[in-house]
Amino acid sequence: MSIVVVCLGALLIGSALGVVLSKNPIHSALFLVANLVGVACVFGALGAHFLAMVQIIVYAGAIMVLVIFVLMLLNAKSEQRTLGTYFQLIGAGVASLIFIGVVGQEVLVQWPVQVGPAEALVGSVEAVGQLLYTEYLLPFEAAGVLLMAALVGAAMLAKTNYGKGGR
Amino acid sequence: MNMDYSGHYVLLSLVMFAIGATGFVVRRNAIVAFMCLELMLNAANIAFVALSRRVGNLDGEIVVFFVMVVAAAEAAVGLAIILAMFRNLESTETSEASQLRL
Amino acid sequence: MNAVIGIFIKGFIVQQVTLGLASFCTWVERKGSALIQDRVGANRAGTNLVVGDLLKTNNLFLKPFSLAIRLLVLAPVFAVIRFLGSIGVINTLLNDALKALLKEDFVPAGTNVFLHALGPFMAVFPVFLAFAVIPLAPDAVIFGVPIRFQVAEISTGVLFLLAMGSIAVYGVVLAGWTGNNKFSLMGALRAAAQMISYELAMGIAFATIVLHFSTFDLYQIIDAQGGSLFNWGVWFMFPTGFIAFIILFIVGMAETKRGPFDLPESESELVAGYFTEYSGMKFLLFWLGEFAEIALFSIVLTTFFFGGWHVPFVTLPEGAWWAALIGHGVFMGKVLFFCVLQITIRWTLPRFRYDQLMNIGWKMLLPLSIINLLAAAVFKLLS
Amino acid sequence: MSVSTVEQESLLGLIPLFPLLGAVLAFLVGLRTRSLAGWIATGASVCSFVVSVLCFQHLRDMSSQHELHRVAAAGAHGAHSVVESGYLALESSLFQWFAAGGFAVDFVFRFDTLTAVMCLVVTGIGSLIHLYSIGYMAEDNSSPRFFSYLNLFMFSMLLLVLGGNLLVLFVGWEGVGLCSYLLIGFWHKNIAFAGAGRKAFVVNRIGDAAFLVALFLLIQHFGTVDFRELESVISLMDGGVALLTVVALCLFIGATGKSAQIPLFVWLPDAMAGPTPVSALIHAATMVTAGVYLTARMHFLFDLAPYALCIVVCIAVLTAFVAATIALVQNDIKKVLAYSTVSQLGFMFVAAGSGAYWVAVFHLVTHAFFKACLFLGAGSVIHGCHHEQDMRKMGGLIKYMPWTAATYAISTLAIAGIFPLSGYFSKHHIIEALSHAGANNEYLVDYIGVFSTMMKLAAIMTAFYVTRSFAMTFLGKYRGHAHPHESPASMVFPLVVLASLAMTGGVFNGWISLQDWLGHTIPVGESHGGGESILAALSHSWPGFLGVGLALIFYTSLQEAPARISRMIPPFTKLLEGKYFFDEIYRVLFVRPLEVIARTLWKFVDQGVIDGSVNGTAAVVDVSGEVVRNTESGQLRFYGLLMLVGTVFLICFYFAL
Repeated sequence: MSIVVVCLGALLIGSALGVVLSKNPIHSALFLVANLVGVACVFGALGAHFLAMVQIIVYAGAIMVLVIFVLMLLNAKSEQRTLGTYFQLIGAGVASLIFIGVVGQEVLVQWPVQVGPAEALVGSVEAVGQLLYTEYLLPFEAAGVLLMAALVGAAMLAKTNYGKGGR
Repeated sequence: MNMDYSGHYVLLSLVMFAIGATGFVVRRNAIVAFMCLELMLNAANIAFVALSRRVGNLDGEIVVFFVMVVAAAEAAVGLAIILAMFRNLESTETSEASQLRL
Repeated sequence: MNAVIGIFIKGFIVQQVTLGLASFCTWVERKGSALIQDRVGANRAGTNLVVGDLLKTNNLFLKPFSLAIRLLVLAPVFAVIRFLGSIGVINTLLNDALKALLKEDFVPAGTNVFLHALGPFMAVFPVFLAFAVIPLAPDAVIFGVPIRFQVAEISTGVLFLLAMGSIAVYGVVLAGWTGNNKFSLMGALRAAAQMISYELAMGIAFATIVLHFSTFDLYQIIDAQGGSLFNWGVWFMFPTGFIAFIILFIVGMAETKRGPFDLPESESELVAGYFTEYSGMKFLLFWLGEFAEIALFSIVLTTFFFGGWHVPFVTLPEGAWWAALIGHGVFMGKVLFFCVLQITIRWTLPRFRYDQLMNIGWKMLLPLSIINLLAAAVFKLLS
Repeated sequence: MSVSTVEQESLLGLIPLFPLLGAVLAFLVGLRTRSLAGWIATGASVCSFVVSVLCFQHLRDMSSQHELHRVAAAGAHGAHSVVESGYLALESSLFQWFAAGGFAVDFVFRFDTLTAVMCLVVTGIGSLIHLYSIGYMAEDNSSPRFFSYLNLFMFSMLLLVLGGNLLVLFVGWEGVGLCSYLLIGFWHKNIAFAGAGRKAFVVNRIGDAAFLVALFLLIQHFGTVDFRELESVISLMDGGVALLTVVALCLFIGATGKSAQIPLFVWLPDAMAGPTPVSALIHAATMVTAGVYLTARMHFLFDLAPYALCIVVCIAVLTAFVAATIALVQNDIKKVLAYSTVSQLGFMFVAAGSGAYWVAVFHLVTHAFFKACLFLGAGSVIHGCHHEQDMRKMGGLIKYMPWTAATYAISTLAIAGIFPLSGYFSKHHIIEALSHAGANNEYLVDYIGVFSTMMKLAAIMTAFYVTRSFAMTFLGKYRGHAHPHESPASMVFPLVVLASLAMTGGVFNGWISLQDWLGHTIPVGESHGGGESILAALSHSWPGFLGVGLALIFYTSLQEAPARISRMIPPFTKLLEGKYFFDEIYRVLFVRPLEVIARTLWKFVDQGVIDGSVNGTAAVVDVSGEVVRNTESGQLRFYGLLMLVGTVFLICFYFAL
């Protein structure tokens, strides 16, 4: 195992645990930012440079800033008890462990055979763009519509006098 | 240097997904739950990219792209909902919002 | 291994360039503002000894030196020091830094110390990182080794710039939040909103440029602007290139939270905004980050629109070390011009109101940049 | 050689349309101005009559064309060759009603000679009775409702007679049943009257059920309900007499319900609860004759089922006789007429059962005239005596209401069967037809003698009880306490018209040959009308003279005689006064057991099993909902946990496969 994999793994798992275990939501958010940057690094390590950049721009640069913005706006306080009821903790933990065990074993045993040459695949902007604007044009446009809808919906929801007749 | 580590990354994504899922179930704060959701999405994204590498085409990366789009939309709407919820309930705890109305 | 060492060397050089640019901006800020405001400005640090004093005095420190030495060595040195002090360089580079280093590192009560320290780091780190993809000079062969004066030779340089720009918000946000103080928080909120808002126009302006040059690689972008003056980015598909330049220039000033856009740190409302609770070296890091950002934006403008290291109508020979040197000089010259321009504007124009700021971002720059992108696309399609 | 001619005539749809519109308009307009309702309804009815006459004229033209053709054909084939009269009809198919598989039913109207007669009778007498009702119902506050119902009845009745197939006829059949129910119970605030309406409806339903069975049998075996198609299919059929007999009997049971024959006649006397014009129109002139019309319409079927015809005659004779005996002792003027109607309907069925369908229709027409006149006269009397119906409290009214008395007298003579009046012709033909019936029906041969005697007795009794009612009402001294007065002109005018029709109805057997006319539609046999001398005719009307004479003697000069006679034979009197205890027998035999069964079903099956299972289902859902609702806590985290566990389970399941 290369150093990169180990480091990234440690970063990702550590920061993910940090997200879940931090009492303070802001700490969670910052751990998540670290995690997302780590994911971007994984993308980079896998050769998907474009995705890595987009990951940082979209997730770290936009979504998480929004989240932190909201957290600061709401001045969220630390939770008294972070981990809910034991019932839920145990249930979720067991289910997650089973999930990791079952799927992980399957991944190790039935790891798919390499179909194409991995080296030929460079996640260049051109290649991704080519696919996006040809084969995936319709989903791409649909994604645009989705974003538009989300924009309008969010603006509507965030209006101060929401539900009181509007202005 | 040119070793193929995609299998390891898939395992990594599994663990991350499990952590995110557990976090979603366990945490009370809506925003943290939302962040756990993002964790799960990113875990899935890692798996997509790794498998895309492994299988040898770019479709997985395209899916990741769309997942990001959806996540962005989700963030906008979700955070707006959380804001509205906070305005009405003075709280961001998911257990407070159990009435399907504000 | 060589590659790693090379990267480290290159990184070090770039670091020095960055710091140098930031220092220059600091000096311009201090002395230029004095000029604009008809003040003398910083001129105290240094020495007040003249040549006569050197000869006369029985100063404890001067005693060991003979008259000849005093005349031949010390006098010129002191003259230089005296000159530098009179134009404020010493004050800026030495005194300020020393003061910041020696000052008490104050941390407000009830905050997370680590995050408090992380704030200024995050303010500087992305900006410095962004310099990694900037090609500072044309390629050259030195001692038989072909060298590209760029730390990270990645093909998606433009995107990287954008990514680093978007990460830069975190420094501000962390600083504001860990300040544990209403003013800090307000400043951070303002800064975050402002940066996100202007990032949109910036991204689309970037897209216009990428459309122009059909590449994300910064070196290729500069390379494409050689030769005639009219190969410069500002003239590309006139007026789209020019409009993109204007947009990027305004966005740059807003992103650096300076000039008429310094709402997040407006001293009359928020004490000092997000870095109210910082002092000493941490405060200096914000200061440094801000000026590094100015330099970065100047570099970006130069790279995208003003031909980088290209001298109009002059074609430098490829691969010569002196050509690289000259190119770097030209590049830096252009960059310094934009630094001075930005600082001049910052000291000239009054501050916007917050709604005006938002209006400019959302209602002017964003639509304008979108239309510009569309127009550029149409031009591209037609040509 | 039979030539059938069917022409399209779009006017046909108008005939039932006018009363339908009238029903709606009369009610809506009547809400605002009550007095207008009657005139609207009358107008609609008259319009319908006019259109009927136009159609009739059209058919007449066709008929005369046909006659020319026939004469020419006869000439060509020699003087004595018999050329059958061809089928003549106007037709109007409105739309396809429904189609299910290969079975399609059109909503078709057909106006043949039989329908023409029925149409003219219904609309003509209907119009007169509408006119009469304006005066009769003037004081009633809900008269718009009355006229609306009346017009609705006209609509249904016209649907019944115009319908080109059994289904359209059935719609009309049920429609008149409904209107009959509504009108009998018109004064529904009186519980007894409402009960009478319900009784009529329920009894009719028994007949209708049989009708439906016949209908289904026809559809199953012949795949059509159109009269023309049925006729052609059945006439070509070999054997299948059993089936035809069953169908004919079912149809006849339907007819006994509608036309008040034994055993389903019990509703008609009670139906006198309705306003008198209703009794005249529905329960004397038109609706009750629907059964006779149906029998005539389905003649091709009855003809092939002689056993059914035998039963028809038996029932009819019995009904005619029994009803006549009951009528002898009734004191309520309307009840007398009601039983008389039952009896006369029996006469008609005797004719139909004997195969002389045209005679049945002939008697139907004449009966419509004189019985409507009698009922209206009775109504006039009741109206004049301030709603007094008991004849024992009348008498001597001839002084107060001469017009009524005169028309009543004429109708009395007509129904008694005195020669120049219409009743004689039809009744004489019936008795004659019965005597000839044995010739083509082997089952009847042995009973002809008994039946003829009974019919003659019934005829004598008919003359007797009608005259009795006339004498008790109009002759002698006034025994009541009210102040009788003559009715208004709008009521007298229909009386006069109907009386003159009753008087001259016999001409249908003279210069207008109903026999020939109907011959286009139903078999009429050899035409031998008009061959009688006047003396022979007078001698043939001896039962009428006998009955009238006896009644006049008993109820004017020898007033104690009837009472004395009835005291002499007490069981018989009791039997008659108790109306043979039909109602009581039915109550014990049918109503009580049915009530017990219904109560049992209600208590145990409905409340116990059905309600129990429904409530049990609800309870199960309720309880399970209470249990499951605990999972719907609204807690996002719990939902998340469920999703997670479910997903993991699915994944494990998938990989385990």
